[in-house]
Amino acid sequence: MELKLNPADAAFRDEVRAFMRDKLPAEIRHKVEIGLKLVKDDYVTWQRIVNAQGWMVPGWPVEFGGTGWSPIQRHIFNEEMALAGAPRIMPFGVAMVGPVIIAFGNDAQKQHYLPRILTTEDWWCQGYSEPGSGSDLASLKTRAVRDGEHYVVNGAKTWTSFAQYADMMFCLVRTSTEGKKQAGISFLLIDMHSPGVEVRPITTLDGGQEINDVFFDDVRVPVTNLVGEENKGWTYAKYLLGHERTWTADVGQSRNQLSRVRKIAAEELVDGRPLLDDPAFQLKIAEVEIDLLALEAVLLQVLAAEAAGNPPGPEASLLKLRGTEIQQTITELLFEAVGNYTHPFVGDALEAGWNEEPIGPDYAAAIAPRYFNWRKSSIYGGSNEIQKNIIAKAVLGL
Amino acid sequence: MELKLNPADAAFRDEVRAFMRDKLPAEIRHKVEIGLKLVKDDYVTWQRIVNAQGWMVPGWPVEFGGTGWSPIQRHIFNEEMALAGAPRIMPFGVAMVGPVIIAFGNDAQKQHYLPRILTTEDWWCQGYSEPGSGSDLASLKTRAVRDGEHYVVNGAKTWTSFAQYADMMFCLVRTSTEGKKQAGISFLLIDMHSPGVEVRPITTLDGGQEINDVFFDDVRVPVTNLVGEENKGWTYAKYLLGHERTWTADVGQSRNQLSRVRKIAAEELVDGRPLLDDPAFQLKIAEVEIDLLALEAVLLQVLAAEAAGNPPGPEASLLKLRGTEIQQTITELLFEAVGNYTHPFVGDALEAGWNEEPIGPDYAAAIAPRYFNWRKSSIYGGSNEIQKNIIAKAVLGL
Amino acid sequence: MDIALSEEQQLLKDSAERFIERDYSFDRRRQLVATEDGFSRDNWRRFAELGWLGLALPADHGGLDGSLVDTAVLMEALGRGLVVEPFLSSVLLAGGLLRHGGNADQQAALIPPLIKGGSLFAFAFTERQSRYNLADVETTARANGDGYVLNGAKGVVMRGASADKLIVSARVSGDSRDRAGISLFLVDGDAAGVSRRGYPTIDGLHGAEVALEGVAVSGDALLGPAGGAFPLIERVIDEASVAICAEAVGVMAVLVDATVDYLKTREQFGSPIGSFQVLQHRAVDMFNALELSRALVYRAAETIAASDDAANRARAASAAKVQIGRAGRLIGQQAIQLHGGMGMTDELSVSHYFKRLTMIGTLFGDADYHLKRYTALGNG
Amino acid sequence: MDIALSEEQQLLKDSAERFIERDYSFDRRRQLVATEDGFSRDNWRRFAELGWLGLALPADHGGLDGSLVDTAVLMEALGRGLVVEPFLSSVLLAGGLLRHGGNADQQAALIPPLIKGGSLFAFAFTERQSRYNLADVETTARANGDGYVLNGAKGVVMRGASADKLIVSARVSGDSRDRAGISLFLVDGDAAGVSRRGYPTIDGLHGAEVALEGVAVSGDALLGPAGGAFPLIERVIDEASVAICAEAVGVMAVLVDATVDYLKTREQFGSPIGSFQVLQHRAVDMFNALELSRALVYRAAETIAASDDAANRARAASAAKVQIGRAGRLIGQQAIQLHGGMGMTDELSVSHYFKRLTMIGTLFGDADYHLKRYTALGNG
Repeated sequence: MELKLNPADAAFRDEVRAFMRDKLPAEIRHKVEIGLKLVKDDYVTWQRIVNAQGWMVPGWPVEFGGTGWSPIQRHIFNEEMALAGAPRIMPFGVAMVGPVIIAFGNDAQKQHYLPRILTTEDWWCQGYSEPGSGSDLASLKTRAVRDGEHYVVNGAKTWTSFAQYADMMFCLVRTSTEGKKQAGISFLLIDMHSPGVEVRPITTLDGGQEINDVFFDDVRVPVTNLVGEENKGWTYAKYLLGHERTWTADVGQSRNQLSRVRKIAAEELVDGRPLLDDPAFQLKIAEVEIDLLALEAVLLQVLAAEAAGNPPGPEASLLKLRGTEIQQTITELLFEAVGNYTHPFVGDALEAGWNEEPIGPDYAAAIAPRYFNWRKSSIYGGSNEIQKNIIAKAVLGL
Repeated sequence: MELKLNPADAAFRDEVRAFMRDKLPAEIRHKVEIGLKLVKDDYVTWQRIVNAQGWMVPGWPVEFGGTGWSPIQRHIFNEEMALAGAPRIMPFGVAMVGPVIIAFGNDAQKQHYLPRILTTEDWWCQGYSEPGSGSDLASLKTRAVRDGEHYVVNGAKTWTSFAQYADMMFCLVRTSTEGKKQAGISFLLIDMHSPGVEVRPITTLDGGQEINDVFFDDVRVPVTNLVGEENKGWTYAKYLLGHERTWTADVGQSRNQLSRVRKIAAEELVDGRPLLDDPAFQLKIAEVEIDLLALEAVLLQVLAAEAAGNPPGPEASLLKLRGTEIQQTITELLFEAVGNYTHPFVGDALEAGWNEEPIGPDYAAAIAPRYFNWRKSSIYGGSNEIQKNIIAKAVLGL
Repeated sequence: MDIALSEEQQLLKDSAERFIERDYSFDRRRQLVATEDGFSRDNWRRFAELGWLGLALPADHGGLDGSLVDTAVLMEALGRGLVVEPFLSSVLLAGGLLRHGGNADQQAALIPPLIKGGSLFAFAFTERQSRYNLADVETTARANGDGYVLNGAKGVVMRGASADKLIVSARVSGDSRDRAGISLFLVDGDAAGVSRRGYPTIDGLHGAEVALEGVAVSGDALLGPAGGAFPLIERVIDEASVAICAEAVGVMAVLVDATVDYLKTREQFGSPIGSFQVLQHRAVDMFNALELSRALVYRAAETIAASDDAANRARAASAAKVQIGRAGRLIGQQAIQLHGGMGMTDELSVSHYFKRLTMIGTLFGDADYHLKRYTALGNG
Repeated sequence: MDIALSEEQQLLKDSAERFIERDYSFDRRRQLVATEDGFSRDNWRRFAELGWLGLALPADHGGLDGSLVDTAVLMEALGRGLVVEPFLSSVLLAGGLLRHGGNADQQAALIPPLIKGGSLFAFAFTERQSRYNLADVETTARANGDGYVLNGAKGVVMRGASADKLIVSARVSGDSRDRAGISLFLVDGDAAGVSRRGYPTIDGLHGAEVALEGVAVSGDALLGPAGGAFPLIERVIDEASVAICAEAVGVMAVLVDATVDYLKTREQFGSPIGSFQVLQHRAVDMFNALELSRALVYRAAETIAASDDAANRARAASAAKVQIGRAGRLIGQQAIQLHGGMGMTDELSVSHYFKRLTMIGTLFGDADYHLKRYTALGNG
């Protein structure tokens, strides 16, 4: 059941497809396909190619670099990028802090930061979670105390993805302890190269080191780096979460992973025949495909509403919930498809520089780590239980 | 994976099997197999045959008529009875009020009521739920006020299964409004033929009329009908619930229904071949079979513990939960198997006297009603959500 | 999250929802179900006046030339009312067959009375052994001069007993389950050799077993290509499948609303039961299933309305049926569970919505059947 | 709900649990995993002293003649400790093959050193294409005078690199996937023509790819009937499957306990998260899955221990694998989910238990494979 595309949209799709075919470096595509680790340079290289095309920030207002695409075009773009095996555009600048700066930042902030997001001059990271705060985000304790023209920041953030690459962090800090805990939070932009910032990697169960603890020890941040008003940061953070949840639906990525399931299942044998011919396995794939069609249909509604000026509300929690459930199901299908060769685990095998012969089929090494790693998706960005709480309260009034 | 039976148990099984084959009236067996409605006389007839054999109350102490069987023998008996297509022994006397009277009743009560349960002289019903009380059983409002040598009972019970057949009700009544709501409840035996008792059928979504509202209007109940102490009824009720939950696991009944799934699937065609040959349908059956093996394994543990003097505790909630989940899954398999002929619904077709030709296959008429009716099983006897609350609190300490 | 509707669609939706609210109370429906016909001919004429019967039929014959999306809008509203009038059999099935397969004479003769509410149709296509396979046809049509003689038996024909005209699938050649060799015939409900045994269905509608013994029809009773009716049947059933999925969305919406309301008002342990997190999340699961279903069903309707490719249409219909089958089970079962004992009673409307939702789940093939069909159609 | 154990079994359980508690802390295990062998030879000797290595081996050769239930008791305790010593490869697999298939000379020569902890074995039976089909053997054994020459490749051989002796399945006749025509051979780990590539596995153990190029073995290297080893292989894998299911029960028990503890201590929104009903019910689902799994696994062990019928044994093993696969996924995933971000870290032991549980789920065939196998075995 393909999307019904009008001729203009079909032409657009062909244009995007051609771009991906011609401009995505083969080496990067290969890494994504096999599931090898991407390094900072891979992301930056690709993002600059996309930016050169003018497609870096489709969702932004045109005046700041947006493309003015329709919702369906934005969706086509995301889908084609994923299907082509391109790395995802890091969301921290484009999908997270960018929209917040556009909506709540001052002119100086817009002029300084937005172009640097387009060119990936700044790599951003997100400073929300703290040790101990977990799902109760508003209980955060990192303090920012005004000292002349600076805030002095002390505290710690955790689960910070890609902090090791980051130039800047958008960070929720406590500037007041009066009133409700949500009321004393501010939204601060912190230079990660400042003295007093320390990044320590956290090794995850899959052996990965993409997330970090970040410690602040008397870090001085100019007050000009405050976004919006002091103590209003919670509002901006919630605005951002709506955008994030739309982004986490990630339909294109799931469709790409499903095609990977098909490819692997075509090579894996069961009693001498391809696993892909097994009716029970086919049904499992079909089930996910249909789930994905339904999710995509809801996503298109949300994008259309957004384009009509209605930013995603609490219903967007549905996208995060179902999106991550589907992503996790696909990691299970991949795991099942690979069978015995999920066991071997040579950490270096996922590094780009590893030159030894693969153990078992070349696609096998990344599969089990991905399954384990992807358990995070129902925890981060507001756990799936929290998403249900949000819908229960804000949509159903329970 | 058959149970490993020692020679004595195997001989016992053969004995029970022969009894079922020789003594179960063909007409009753036919009704059960096709899913026709059983009337009071069917139950009474069969229970008296079982009692004549001395097998009416296997779980009771031998002095009151129990058989002294081992747990495995009791399990074999239940299973063979179900597999033979015998009506279930009504639990209200044998499995519910009987054990309470044995444990907490006085000698006069034992001497009067227990033999009448064995002979089905009294048909019992359970007066627990009330309009409005739902899962919050202890909030019950039916009052019993002492007046000389009688209690005067006013109020209403609901969801009372087979009240229309009943001679006696064991009933939770409020005798005090002081202290915790659990503290003012008494356990009273009420003659259903008393003046002031009114039974009104409730039609359920499947068209059935097995459950009732029961109203009490100044019903006079002799104080000798109080079991145990006044205001201690909650303790007896909880004791009873443990027994009830073991009973609701009903492994034999589920196994019998599974064999019905197989029989029907052998007759139903898909593209000219029996549904039973369809690999996907086979897998669904196998999945339930394995679930049932696991449940049976737990049940045997509980029965063994019971035989060793440890009555079923809160863990028995697992039996109720899984037992009813499995039962409901089987009703879904039956529904799926019958396909188009789940649509026709001729209420009279389930009555024994109906002599017209069946619409579609003769096994079809009872299938959809059963599916709809069986939704009750996760609601009654303490809803499955309540069972999880019990395990969370009493077993896991949450 | 709302489906983007055109102005006309919004008007249609409003008028249908207004009708349900004002004139189609659950008590009124209960009375209708208890009548012999099982529905109201007054309502049927009302539907005709409102233009609903011709919504998706050719403008040349008095219809509105609407798309499957328009039909979905109407069906969702009818689902909200648990409407029992024979829209499916007369309009979606027979109307669809006439629209896609009738010749000019047949359309001119039959569509206007259908649109005006003057005649009722039923489509007799399933047989005892056929299950959901539309090509599994054993009823035969033997050439007889210019006409045909039909022999066989059709089962679970929705509204088969009260229909003035039946459309019957029969085999003119080939083996059982061959797609080739199937024809459709227009047969008068009271033609010689037709015997019908009507009965209520468990969801408050009516079906019939139809026996055909030497039923002679003339040559112009043939509807669609001789021996080549399978693609026509498949197309119409695919469209009708999406339409009943839209009906199911309306049914689900009522169940979700009723359940959320019940959670807010019913008290247990001193609080509304909606304060219990487990029940809150259950309600969220229901809500999400509803939203996903509605979005997918409208997408499927759009796809089918715009597609000339039978496989693409089939995938869309099967995807919708899978989604509705799964979501319907979840929503229906949980609506009952969360209503507790009350949900089990015939008295409360919830149980009737549950039954209709369940039967839509199995009508034209259950979720597992359609999942297999979707798979067999390949990756489109 | 406890499994009824004999006095000896209770002693075994107590001693194994005591060892785990005193001498097998998670930090200690982490150190062992980081060593080259990936386990401790001191521990291995300790196991020998405790009688564990000979638990299920013949008393004639120094063992204790224990049943599969005894093995399950021990394995559950080892699962609690996430023990990495090569019990599976040497004792369950090689020990099982020698017990059920070795001739008197082989038993006398090989079982005593195995029991004493002096030699380590590995069983090389899977191949790149074989997946879970034990008969899918393409490695060949060609007669060569009194002996044989082996050629082929074995994959994911647990403990294949550190084993002193390999037991290798090879085809002497028939086509790929024929059950007939498979033999087993004892091959020295450092025999000419054997090359082994060892690697860590994701659950902290070690596997190896083993290539066999013209490996010559003598006639007495043949283990079990020539060309008829399939039933022997199936029996031993079925027994080992139940044994690792018992290990999984131990792993699950730790995960359930750890999660319930975490729910009681971790605070969010001002309360222990265990006060949230949704998480309570999730913990109940985990607990129930654990109890059902334990009961079924011990029942399967009893069934296999008492049965001479291969199909009955196979059904028992497959039922246990299905149950453990499903329950393991639920318990593992929810343990991580309920631990939140902490569960994702390498630092917490929970993630390691999750990984081991997951890999047991796929070892010797995942739940779906065993569900199909159970079905194919028919209704016993």
